[in-house]
Amino acid sequence: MTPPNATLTKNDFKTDQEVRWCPGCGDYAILNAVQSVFPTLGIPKEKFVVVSGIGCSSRLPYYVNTYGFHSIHGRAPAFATGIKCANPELSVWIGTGDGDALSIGGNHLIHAMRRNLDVKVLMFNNRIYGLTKGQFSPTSEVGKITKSTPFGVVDQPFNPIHLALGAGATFVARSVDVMSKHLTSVLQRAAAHRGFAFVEIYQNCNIFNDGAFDHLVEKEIRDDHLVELEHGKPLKFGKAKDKGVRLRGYAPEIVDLKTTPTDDLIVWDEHEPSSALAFLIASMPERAMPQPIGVFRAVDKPTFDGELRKQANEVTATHGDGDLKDLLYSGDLWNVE
Amino acid sequence: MTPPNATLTKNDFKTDQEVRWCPGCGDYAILNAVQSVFPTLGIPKEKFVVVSGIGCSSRLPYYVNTYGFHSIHGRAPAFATGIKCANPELSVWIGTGDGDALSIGGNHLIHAMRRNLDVKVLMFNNRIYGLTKGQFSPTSEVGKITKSTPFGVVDQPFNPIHLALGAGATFVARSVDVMSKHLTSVLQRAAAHRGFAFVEIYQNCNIFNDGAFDHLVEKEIRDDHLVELEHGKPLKFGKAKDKGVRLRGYAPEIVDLKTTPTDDLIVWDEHEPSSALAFLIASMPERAMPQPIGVFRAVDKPTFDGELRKQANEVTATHGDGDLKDLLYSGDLWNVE
Amino acid sequence: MDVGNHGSPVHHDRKTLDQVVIRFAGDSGDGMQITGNEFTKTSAIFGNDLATLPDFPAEIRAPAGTLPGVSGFQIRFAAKDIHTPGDEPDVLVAMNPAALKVNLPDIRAGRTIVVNTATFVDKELEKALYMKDGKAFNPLDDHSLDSYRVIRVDLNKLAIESTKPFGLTPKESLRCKNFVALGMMYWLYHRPIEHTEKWLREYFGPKKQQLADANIAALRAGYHYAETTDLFHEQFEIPPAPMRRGTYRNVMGNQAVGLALAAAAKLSKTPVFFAGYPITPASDILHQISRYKNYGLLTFQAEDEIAAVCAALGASFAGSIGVTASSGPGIALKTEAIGLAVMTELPLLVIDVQRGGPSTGLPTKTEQADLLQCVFGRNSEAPTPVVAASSPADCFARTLEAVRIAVKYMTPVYLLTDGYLANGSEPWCLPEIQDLPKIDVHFQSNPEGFKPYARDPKTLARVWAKPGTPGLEHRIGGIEKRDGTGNISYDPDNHDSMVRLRTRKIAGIAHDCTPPLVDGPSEGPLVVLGWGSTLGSITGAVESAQAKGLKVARCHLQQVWPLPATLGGILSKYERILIPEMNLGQLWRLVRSELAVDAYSFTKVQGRPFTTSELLRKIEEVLKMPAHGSAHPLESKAQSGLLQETTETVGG
Amino acid sequence: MDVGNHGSPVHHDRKTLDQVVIRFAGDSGDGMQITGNEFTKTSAIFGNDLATLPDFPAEIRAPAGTLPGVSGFQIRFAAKDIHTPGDEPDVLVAMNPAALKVNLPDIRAGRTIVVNTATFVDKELEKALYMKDGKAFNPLDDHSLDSYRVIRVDLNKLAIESTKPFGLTPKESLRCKNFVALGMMYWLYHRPIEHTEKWLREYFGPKKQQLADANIAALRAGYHYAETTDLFHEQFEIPPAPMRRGTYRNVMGNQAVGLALAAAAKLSKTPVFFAGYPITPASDILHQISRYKNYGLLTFQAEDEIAAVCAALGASFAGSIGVTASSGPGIALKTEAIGLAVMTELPLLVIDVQRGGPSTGLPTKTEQADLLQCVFGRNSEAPTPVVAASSPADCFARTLEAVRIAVKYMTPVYLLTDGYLANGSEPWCLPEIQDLPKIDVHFQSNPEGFKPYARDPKTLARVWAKPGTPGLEHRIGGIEKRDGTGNISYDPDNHDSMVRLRTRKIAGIAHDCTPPLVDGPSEGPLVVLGWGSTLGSITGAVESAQAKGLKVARCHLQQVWPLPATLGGILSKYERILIPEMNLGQLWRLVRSELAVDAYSFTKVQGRPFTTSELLRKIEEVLKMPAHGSAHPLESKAQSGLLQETTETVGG
Ligand SMILES: Cc1ncc(C[n+]2csc(CCOP(=O)(O)OP(=O)(O)O)c2C)c(N)n1
Ligand SMILES: Cc1ncc(C[n+]2csc(CCOP(=O)(O)OP(=O)(O)O)c2C)c(N)n1
Ligand code: SF4
Ligand code: SF4
Ligand SMILES: [Mg+2]
Ligand SMILES: [Mg+2]
Repeated sequence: MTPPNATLTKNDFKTDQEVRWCPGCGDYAILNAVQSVFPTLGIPKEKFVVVSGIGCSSRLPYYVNTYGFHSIHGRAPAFATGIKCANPELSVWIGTGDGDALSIGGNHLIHAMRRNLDVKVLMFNNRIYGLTKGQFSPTSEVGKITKSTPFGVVDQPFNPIHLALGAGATFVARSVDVMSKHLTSVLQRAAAHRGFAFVEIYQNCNIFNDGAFDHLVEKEIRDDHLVELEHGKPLKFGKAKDKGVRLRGYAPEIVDLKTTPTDDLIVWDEHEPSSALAFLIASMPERAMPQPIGVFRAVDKPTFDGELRKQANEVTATHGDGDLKDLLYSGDLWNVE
Repeated sequence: MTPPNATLTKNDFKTDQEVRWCPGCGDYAILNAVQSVFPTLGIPKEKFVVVSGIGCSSRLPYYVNTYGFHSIHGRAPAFATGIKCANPELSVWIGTGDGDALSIGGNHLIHAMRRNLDVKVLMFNNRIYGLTKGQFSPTSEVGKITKSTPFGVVDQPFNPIHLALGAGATFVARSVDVMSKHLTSVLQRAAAHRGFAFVEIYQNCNIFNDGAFDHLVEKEIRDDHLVELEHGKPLKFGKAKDKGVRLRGYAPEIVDLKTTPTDDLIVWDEHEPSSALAFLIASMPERAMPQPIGVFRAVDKPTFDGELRKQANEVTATHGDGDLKDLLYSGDLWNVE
Repeated sequence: MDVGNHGSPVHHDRKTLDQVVIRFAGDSGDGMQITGNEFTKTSAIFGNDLATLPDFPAEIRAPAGTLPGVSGFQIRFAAKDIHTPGDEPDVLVAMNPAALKVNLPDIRAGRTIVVNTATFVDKELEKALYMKDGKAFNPLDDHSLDSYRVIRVDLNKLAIESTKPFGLTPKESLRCKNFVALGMMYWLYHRPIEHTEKWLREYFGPKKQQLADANIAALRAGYHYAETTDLFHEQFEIPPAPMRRGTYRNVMGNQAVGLALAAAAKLSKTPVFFAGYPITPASDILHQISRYKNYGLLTFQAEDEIAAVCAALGASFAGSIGVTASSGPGIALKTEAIGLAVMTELPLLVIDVQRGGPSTGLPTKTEQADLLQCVFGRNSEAPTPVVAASSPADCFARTLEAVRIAVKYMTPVYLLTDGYLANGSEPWCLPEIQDLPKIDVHFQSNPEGFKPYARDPKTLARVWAKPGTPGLEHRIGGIEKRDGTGNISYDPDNHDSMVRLRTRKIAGIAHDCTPPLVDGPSEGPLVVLGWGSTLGSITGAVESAQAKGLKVARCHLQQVWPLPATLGGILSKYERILIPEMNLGQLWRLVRSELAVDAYSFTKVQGRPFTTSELLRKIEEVLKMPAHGSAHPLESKAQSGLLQETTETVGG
Repeated sequence: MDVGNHGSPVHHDRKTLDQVVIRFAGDSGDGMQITGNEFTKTSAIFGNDLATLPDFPAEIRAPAGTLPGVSGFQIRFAAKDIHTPGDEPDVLVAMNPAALKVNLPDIRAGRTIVVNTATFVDKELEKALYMKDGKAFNPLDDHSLDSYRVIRVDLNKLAIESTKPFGLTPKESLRCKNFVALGMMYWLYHRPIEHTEKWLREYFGPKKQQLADANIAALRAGYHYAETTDLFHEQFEIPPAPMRRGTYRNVMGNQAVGLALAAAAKLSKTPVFFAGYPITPASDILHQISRYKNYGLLTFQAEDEIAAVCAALGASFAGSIGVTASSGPGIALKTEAIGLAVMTELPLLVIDVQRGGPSTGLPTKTEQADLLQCVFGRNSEAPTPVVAASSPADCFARTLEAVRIAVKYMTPVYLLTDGYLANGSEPWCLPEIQDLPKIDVHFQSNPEGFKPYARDPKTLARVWAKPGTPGLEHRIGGIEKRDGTGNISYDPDNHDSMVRLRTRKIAGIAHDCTPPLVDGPSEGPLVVLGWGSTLGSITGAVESAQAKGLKVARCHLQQVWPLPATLGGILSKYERILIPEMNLGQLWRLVRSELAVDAYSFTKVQGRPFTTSELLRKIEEVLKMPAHGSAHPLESKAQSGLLQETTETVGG
């Protein structure tokens, strides 16, 4: 790799293209976080590639001044696979939406996860199809009235964290568009992970699903409705960190630390090899229990692109750099004079 | 529904088509189980539909004498969605393989799971592409030498149970081709479940991946390498049921009941709302720990097809059976005399 | 229909015109589509013939005030039969500088431009790139518009003042400015305003009555302002058009498709199962029919286009009429499954609302470039009929016809519409329910001698036997089948004969389809052959040519593939054939290969329809060309502002 | 090359022949492909010209002994230049009753049939449906084969006895019976056996030496049995063919493609990234090249065809040569992404190994019915060149040519082969490495004035700038772009001009591609125009016709789309054009629409190649037809055993 370019700033990652999201859209904050994080990673500007599918969220590449590929709907992980395998030196980022990633693109996503392809996925989850003007997505709630469900959604939604854990993703995290410090730090963590990093970002679509996360992320109530996962720390939440989460049997329960001081709160271990506990706390129902944000899981595994290269290098080391003549002139040969 | 036809027998479900699997293939046993279970379900023969994609396993419909649709590769769950929604009275079964279901068909599968479509999926997992003559599949182990991986597979495989749980499947089970009693009972359980039922079946492909499961299912060692999940019972295994599985912290561990009698073995509860424990025991590593078979999960949730119909019925009840003239002659009308 | 209740202090002449074209243009947030729609409905009810052309910005929401954010709506209304939304607006309403800049090239000298002066301020001018030497300039001040009649109105002020009584926020007040503009246009063309008033009341409902009242006040303010000030000097009247007796409504193409799907369920007494995945410009079909749950019509928003077509085909297998809809990129994804529909010989309707391509292309623009994808875009020999709609209202009849073919011939059928038809609208003389076509569906029920691939000797269609029927249990799939039994067959001769049989079955539809619309002299020097949404432009141009005394006929396909059996005979009567298409000559290719006739191709791929005048010019030009001549699509294109194809070359 | 070391107790005449066709047929488990391959290699090394045609059962493994389980391998070897595997076998080796039944219709009276008598027992006869009145009968006993020379051998017994010394299980012993048969054929046609002996030793390796020894013993047993018993009465010799000087190997089409991909990486000094998803008959390309990891070639088995093409295109963006391969149904899934490749103007090679369709169709059979899918099967105007291989060895050159076009024109390119080419083989005169074509790849590196859509003025190709290069950061995607900058553009005129520019770029390849192979008189009454794998049959038929004194020429396309610029001129010199295709007239359609010429279509869709004789008959027939005449594909088909197209009708 080229040596880190110490002089990069946020401005270096801005393009001359006008940003075309609706005023007030959560996407701006995410773009801002990306542009803040990229210059801090010690990676030269030209070694980034931002890949996307189609959707409002998938416009991301146009606004980040590096290499970008705005591909077709749902296929960003497949393009990223080709890009990363062809040139493992690149730092490959995917910008995608809940529709792009989980609806049409679900298969590529889970396969990239299981393979542990070394790419970072930022999934802008606004629980709606923004670009096509307001149909429900695979993360929309049952009963929701949308353009395509005048009488309410009947599909059960995905839990994206569950899906990622079920597919074997090695890094799984969640953050929120409006919590820029948290978001920035999660993106930094994702960048540092060697392997597939999946970051679900709660994102407000103020046009077609305004306030979808207000019940969780509004400034005043946030502390009571989100619980931050911090490695090695007990799960505490509330403004005064006076509530905690522990296990009762196999089920998580909330303890009021003021009335019931306890030392058996779940202590977060993002390196736990099994994803079961992460799975469990990701099932805590919205509104009834706090929603975890932060890093659910960060474990080390060989990466797909790494292993692919390694194998090729090993074969080359064993058999030598292939000679074309040897290859063509192999098998049973005969001469005609 | 037509009243159950008491006189149906296994023979009624045999077709006149010659069964074209390799001699010794595990598929025969699965077919046999299907033909044994169908007549016992109290469903008239003509109300079954067997749907499949492409693969050796996907030949299933041709051999079951009822309605059958051998569709295209990976899409069986999508076809089944149309069939079941169009006629909810049908009992819809999918025969599929690890390639058909998890590779090209992964997305349709996980979406049918999250929606809780009321169909039964039998996934013949032989950890190989049989029909196309021996390439690795998404369940093949790392390092495996196959037609397309002369130097060994570098992809991490899926854990199909994890994937199903992550996608929210309401019924998740596993059985083995050669354990016909177990297989039959699991199929019966799947049939009884209202909603999506996913059954992974370990299946031997004696041509391209012979003995893939021998280390688990060979008669002599089976008791030590498989642990049967039975609702309400503790997790015990071994010929003499003298070994058990309990939790140590968040990790499962094996106890030798002869030396360490204990009453804290995991007692299986397939109705547990969270899938976390099921997820945990499905992570027990092969060879090191026993592999669970039986029903991992069976919980009640509204079905997709049911809710779709219900909504249509409610709309009809509220607005009355639509009148075509009213519909066409709506909006701003004017007359030209 | 009189607006006399609003008083008339200044006297104006009221001239009678036989047609007018207005274009409303503004920022996406300015409500231009609503404004246009209201004008349309009012004019329709007033009795004019009309045609509309909405023009959205691309899918992405561009920043307010910028050029890509401009949204437009053009309406042509007339006292006579018309076919297109018109080539050039008589009036442009420009809500902001960007709207002026984008639309000015289409406005001829002498025409009227209404501008909202409140928006011609530096900030907005900059966004519209009215910049010189790094500074904003105002086109209203530099005489550049001197050749137009520019009407300057401060719409913002009128909106704010007129809505004062209703306690709106300033932002809410400003949002009413489009109704001020609409009111002015109502006065100018002497239209009643009460339809829009009624609609506003319904739209906002009792809960938001003050918003309705405010908008109504704005509308009236515009009307009165035009009337009391001497803004326009004159007023116009466009009398009702002589139209066929009947009950009318205004209809957009997507809407007509949706209505037809409900009708298909009723007429065939067979449930319709619609499975789709949202995509511009097809999504509205899903939106609309998802309300029709009490019409025997179920909708399923699938996880992707492949799942959608497969679910639809699964539903057809189960005895419903499976329908799916998408646009080009989504149709591309469906082709493998459509091949299975060909092999399993099940009915399936595939609606392709074409848009600009290739790839994501120009998603909100129109094009007719998916024809060859529909005819040939499947692996191997997988013949499939293609029906194409030619006007928004025609989408209704074509959809029913496509369903009829699908169930009669047990085959997938493509219905081609496009972005222009989908969102464009026209008055639709509503059919009597009893006059609607029959759609006969027959399900096999007798198990005796049942064979799943037994055929009707005339249509060659196989039987339809639905799961649940005792005694008809059978298995189908994508492997080649023995005719009759439907069993798998690898027999070479059987394969050859089945490939031909499927092809002959579809070829037979050439004798059982909607004949081409033929019009004008039945022989002569020139026929203009078209298909799809070019009907309006072609008709307009041909009529103009005829009015000039030119002997020109028009032949328009409603069934595009197979080509109607009569087409060869029709075309052979003319010395020249001109085929205008919004693609690079796709019908031209089919006609050449099937009928071995020469033809002049004329192509335009600009994401917008032909203008009548460019077609007329071409007609005159071709009349001077050799008889039985031919022009390749690449050689002959519609002229545009940009005459040269520019190519940026490397280096230099 | 002498086999004299095996002694020769009975004296036989040794007749010299100039060609022989043998077909080995047996159950899928009988090793017919190996047997055929060994005979092929030996004959190749011996110096004959040859052509082979394997015939697998469909993908599913049919039960042993049944008709669908029959596997065949036909080889034609000759002392002269030949082009096809032959119409009718001179010798049929039938390992079981099913093999006899399936293949008998292809054997002419008087020819030789070798049967393994051990398998003509009731159980096997039943499985082969040799049944009368519910009982098995033996065709060897009922004089039904009297018109053939039937050689009865108990191959089982010979196998068991000859392999006794090696301690095999009875099952293992029996598995050697194909080598007994092979030995007999080696004797009959006077071939050396040592190549096969050597191969067996290598194949089984030192660990399984006793299996090698046993098979060698069986091979020798067959040889000696034929020699010592008076089984065949005579022996034949087929002298080496006069062939071009050089080093030869035998090559199958898929193999040649794989070798060419390694060569492409070397010749272009650019890594090749191959992404595929298994599908018959394309999978072997993936299998083979996954061994070439030390040739700058990476392989990725994707989760499906869409992922495969997208990964390949992603790799092209990143500076590799992206390649994907599939067959019809898989290609159908890739079309949306190929449209993106057109829009982003990146190189991409898409290999379509065609098979019988539509849908799953006849997966192991050959067909050339994806041509129009490749030319037109994408949404909107998405022009893409199509290169087609005409013989197994030609797959090498065509693959390199397709890569050359892809990188030179920055475009996706289709390479069409088919099941017949993929698995068929022929001797390949190996090229000198230095004679291989250059593949120039140029990556942009200078940031000065860099524009991602700047073009080469001649080819119109845009520049290729790969991620990682400082200063060339840029963004591409599927939305219409402004030429030069590559920025998103919704401008109507830009769109029109870009659609035409992309089309002109591809049209330009007509002047820079492999010209058609033209052969025979350069003008006259008839030219036979073909493309793809029909080359062998057409050449054979045309040569036969010429030998009969008929004035017939042959013109074969290697570049199919755009049609080579010279084609129109070539065809204009002939009074009649005959286009034989293994589809329903797809090239016929292209030629008619592009060149406006009339042509006689001749079609066969039986999953197998044309025979020389049926083509010859057609040539004679067309020579009697009107000059400049035309026959529609549905009107003219190859005859087959089944003359009537049967249609099962409902009821009755
Ligand atoms: C093949 C294809 N199908 C459908 C579409 C239409 N489409 C574009 S984006 C989108 C959904 C976007 O939703 P999401 O990914 O959640 O992004 P958001 O706009 O909400 O950020 C759809 C359906 C398309 N462009 N291509
Ligand atoms: C679109 C498409 N792609 C690829 C194939 C080829 N194909 C058929 S079955 C199969 C994989 C089968 O594997 P699996 O589902 O595990 O079934 P098995 O044969 O092992 O039972 C593949 C790749 C196809 N028929 N269609
Ligand atoms: S539609 Fe929603 S997600 Fe898209 S840009 Fe607007 S606010 Fe953002
Ligand atoms: S290939 Fe394997 S899975 Fe397929 S039929 Fe044979 S043994 Fe069974
Ligand atoms: Mg979204
Ligand atoms: Mg498998």
